[in-house]
Amino acid sequence: MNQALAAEFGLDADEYRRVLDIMGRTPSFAELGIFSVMWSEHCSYKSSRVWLRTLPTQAPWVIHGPGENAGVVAIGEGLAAIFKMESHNHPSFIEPYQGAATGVGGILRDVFTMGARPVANLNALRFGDPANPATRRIVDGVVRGIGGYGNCVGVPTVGGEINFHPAYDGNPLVNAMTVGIAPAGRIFLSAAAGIGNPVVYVGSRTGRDGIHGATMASAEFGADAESKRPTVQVGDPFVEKLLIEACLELMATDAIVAIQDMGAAGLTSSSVEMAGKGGVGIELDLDQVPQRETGMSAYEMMLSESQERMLIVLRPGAEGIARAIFEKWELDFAVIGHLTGTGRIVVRHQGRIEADIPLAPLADQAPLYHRPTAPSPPPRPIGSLPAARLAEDLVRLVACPDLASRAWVWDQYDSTVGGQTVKRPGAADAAIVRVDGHRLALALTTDCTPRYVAADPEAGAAQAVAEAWRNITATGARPLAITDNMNFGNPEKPVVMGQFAGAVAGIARACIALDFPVVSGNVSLYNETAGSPILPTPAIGGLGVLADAAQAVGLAAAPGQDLVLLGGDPSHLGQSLWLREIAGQEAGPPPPVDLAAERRHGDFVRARIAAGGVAACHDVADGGLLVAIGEMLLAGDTGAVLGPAPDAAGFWFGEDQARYVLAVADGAALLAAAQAAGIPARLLGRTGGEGLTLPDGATISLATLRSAHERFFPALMES
Amino acid sequence: MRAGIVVFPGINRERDMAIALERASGRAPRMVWHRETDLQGLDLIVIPGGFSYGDYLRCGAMAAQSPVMESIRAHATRGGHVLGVCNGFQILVESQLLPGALLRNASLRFLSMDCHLRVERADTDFTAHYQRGQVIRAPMAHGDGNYFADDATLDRLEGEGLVAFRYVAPDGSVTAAANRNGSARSIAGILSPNRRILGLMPHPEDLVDPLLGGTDGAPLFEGLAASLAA
Amino acid sequence: MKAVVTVMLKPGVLDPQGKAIGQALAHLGFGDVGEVRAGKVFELELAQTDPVAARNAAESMARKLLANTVIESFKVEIAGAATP
Amino acid sequence: MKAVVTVMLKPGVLDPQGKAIGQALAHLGFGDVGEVRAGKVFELELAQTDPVAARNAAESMARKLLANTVIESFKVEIAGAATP
Ligand SMILES: Nc1ncnc2c1ncn2[C@@H]1O[C@H](COP(=O)(O)OP(=O)(O)O)[C@@H](O)[C@H]1O
Ligand SMILES: [Mg+2]
Repeated sequence: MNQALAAEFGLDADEYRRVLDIMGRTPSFAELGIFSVMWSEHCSYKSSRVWLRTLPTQAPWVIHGPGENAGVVAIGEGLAAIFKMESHNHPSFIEPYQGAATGVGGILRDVFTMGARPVANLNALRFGDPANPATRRIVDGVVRGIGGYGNCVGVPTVGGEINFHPAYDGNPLVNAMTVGIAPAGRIFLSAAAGIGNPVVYVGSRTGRDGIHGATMASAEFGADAESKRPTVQVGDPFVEKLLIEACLELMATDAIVAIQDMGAAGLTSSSVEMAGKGGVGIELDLDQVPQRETGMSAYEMMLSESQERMLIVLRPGAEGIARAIFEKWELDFAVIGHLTGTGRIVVRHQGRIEADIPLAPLADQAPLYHRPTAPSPPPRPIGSLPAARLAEDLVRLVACPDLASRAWVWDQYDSTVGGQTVKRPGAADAAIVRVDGHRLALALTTDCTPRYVAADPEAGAAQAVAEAWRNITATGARPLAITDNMNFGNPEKPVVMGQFAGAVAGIARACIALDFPVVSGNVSLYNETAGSPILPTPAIGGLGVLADAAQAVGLAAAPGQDLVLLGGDPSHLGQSLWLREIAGQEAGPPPPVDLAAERRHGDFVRARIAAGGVAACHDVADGGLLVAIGEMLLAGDTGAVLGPAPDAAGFWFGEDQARYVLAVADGAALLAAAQAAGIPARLLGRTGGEGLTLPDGATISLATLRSAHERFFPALMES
Repeated sequence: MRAGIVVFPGINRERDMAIALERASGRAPRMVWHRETDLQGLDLIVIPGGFSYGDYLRCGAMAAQSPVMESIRAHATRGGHVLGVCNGFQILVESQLLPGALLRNASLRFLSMDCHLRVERADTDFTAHYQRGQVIRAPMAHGDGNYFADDATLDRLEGEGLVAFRYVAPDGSVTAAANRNGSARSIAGILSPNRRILGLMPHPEDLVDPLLGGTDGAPLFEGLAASLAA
Repeated sequence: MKAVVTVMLKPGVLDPQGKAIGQALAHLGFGDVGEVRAGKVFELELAQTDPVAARNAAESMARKLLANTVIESFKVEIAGAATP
Repeated sequence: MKAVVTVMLKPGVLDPQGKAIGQALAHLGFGDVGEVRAGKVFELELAQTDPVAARNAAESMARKLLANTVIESFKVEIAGAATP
């Protein structure tokens, strides 16, 4: 046991010295393994913690903010929504199907471990250049994996987002989000309590899966990525489904004191965190752990990342009730230890004490880095631009990878199971899922525009929050809270750390202004291949609530409606897709985010929807105003005639924020109301007919627009 | 109508089905755990959708061997009504209560979208509240819905009028494009010779509420409730 | 003893997976590959020590569960025993 | 020539399918069945007439497409040729 070995475990010299101080002796192999995973970036947040602390996490409706397995907010009628987003980037690069599948499985467990029945899954995906042959294989595996797991467990996948960019070539991002519902008064936490209480293991057996997955997720890929492959975990969604039902059945009794899933770093992190949070000690007898393989060492069992397992502290005497439930569901069940008053974790295996570590210093003396930051270089200035050709540019834009129809993807996800999906993928700016047996509904979305964040981390991250808030608002729902999934490169590089710090500041600013706190999240660093980082990608998962699902508004316009632009004429082309796809430039500053205007415009839209006069609503985002109109028409299968308007590219394709397009029966009335509220508004035109007639008189048939829009994914994937 | 919904491990559309049945009949169905064998008093047994046993091996194969299937077989022999939807249909063909097999979708991909179905006959307890030839919409969500049977079986099904639903275009025409999973003769649902057992792939139970996009599935349950009214 | 049960679709049953794999192989430059059939294989650890008993057990498992004889045929091999 | 490629999960990789099948067999009264592993088999019609060339082709197909070598291993048999 020495420094060299510690280094192989991912502990640097300083960290290893700290281990020696805490232990007062040379640690055993298993002990070193425990330190290494608990102090890995993935588990300890050593590079990000100082920044995450600055996020706003409070609101009257927040029941549990960050620090639990998932965030919990009150949604009314005595209910709580529990949600979180988590990354599975590195595993998805190594084995796209299993990486994505186990990502979904992991986030589901974070949510049902708190007592919630999972009711919706979403995801946020980033892939490399579509022209790169590897991209197709990764897209295929990730989409199949998400569907394969989510469809089988019976949780509808209702939304998500996908971008393509060469910066993700060697490092795709797979962020999965789960939302669950529980009675607000019956939330289960992970802090262990009650000295002597039994510690119980349930779920699948332990194998040698994913050993050192947590440390792998904390290191960038070099050319040796291949050799890291044996750690691949395989998901078993069937067992997960049984685990959900069995845990919820047990949660209906009073048997549970504390419960936590075994996620990254498996038995180690779950036992250390549960005991640590409860201020107690824990003693584990590994001989009792259900095992799939023979001859596993204590080290292997403590670090295994076998999926579909949970750790539960039971009330004394509750073993019988619990065992009966898990046996009914044909899941493994074993009492593997008990709580102690020693404040230490003691691990026994085959008559030997393999680990004996004081828990307080393991947590308190975990490394915490204030890594140096450097500002991002300013974006390239915008060069000379071609004139906009509205019809041609629109057809090209709706066909581009970042705007093309995602139907090929969501057609592989069961979005209706559960019988509560009011707005399926593609039907509204946020998915709408009704709460079983109530009128109440949730509005759910994931958002981030990484090219904005790369150009200006603070503004770009604020934009991501604003867009999530706007997407929820556009359905008529009230935004409540977010979960954030911070995907960045190597934090030891000052520019990357600067991106991270800037993004946190931007999120914080937007959350405060919009009353939209962060209640959970996840950090994924070292997303680099061969030294080149991904675009900074702080993915935001937003949750809102609608008192009556029947009030939800989608984005599909119907014939005979007035189209009204709210929020002011767009003009900002910096970092727009038009600039990239039509002018061939990734340049300029991202659109400024005026959060006061955002809030004013959004509150107005929400009030109009509540008043009942809005038939459809869509925010102006990627691609700008004309793309937003095109999407509303395609979704509603109607054409439109647009009236006189400026012909500048900035007006039709600028990506200014805080703007919405509404389809209403009476445009004049809406204009008057907007004027009264001091909100800029403009009548754009009227829906109807077979095509989109532009102010210059050109008409694009709906069929042309649709075939352009729907071509990309099938062409990429089915060739 | 006293309905029971059979729950195998991995079934996941049992609540959707319960909602649809209760909406139509005003009576909450009984949930039947797969180890139960006493189905006394039930008029209708429903095997809902999902992934029984993870759909490992073959969809429905392991559930078809479950103890409750013997009781379901006895119920069917007594002339009782059985409805199998999606995984339920797969279980019915695996247990040979209905002929044929459900193979992997021709595209080899999971298909989750609305499809259009043509009601091939309206003189059954399942379809009594539809018109013959009516085109209805229903969500589908399956990876293995590609109906297969040998030609003799298919000819018999057609000849005896046991095809209940077919995948069609919105105008009611049978087209290859509308038959997304590649089913033989565009078959989406079939009946037993006594027309008391129906198996179908799409999910009428997920379209019984205007809020969720339509009510095209409701007449199936309302028809059953009317036919089986106690 | 170890038994290996191989399950293939019967001739005449559509094999979309085999077909798709054939096409994918052609795309990958294996232009000369003809028909491809995809099937399943199960390795079973059996308690039986007698090859005949083991074969009987495996065949009965195949008939009851591992194969759907409406569409599939199966073949049983017992490790170490000659194929009959 | 005909090649048969058998693809199995590598030892130690979780086999959810095999596990569920094993449990189902036990419920069916085949109580004495031990571990079950599930795999895939592909029958390929090859243009090659030389067994060595055929084997090389099949192995290359297995590596490129038929097996996911991250979690699976494969075995190639050429009809009529002795297993090496
Ligand atoms: N970017 C973030 N913003 C807010 N909270 C975060 C963020 N990253 C992690 N957290 C919180 O830190 C805690 C630990 O997260 P994580 O390590 O992902 O949990 P798990 O043990 O389930 O993998 C959670 O409560 C999570 O919500
Ligand atoms: Mg957790």
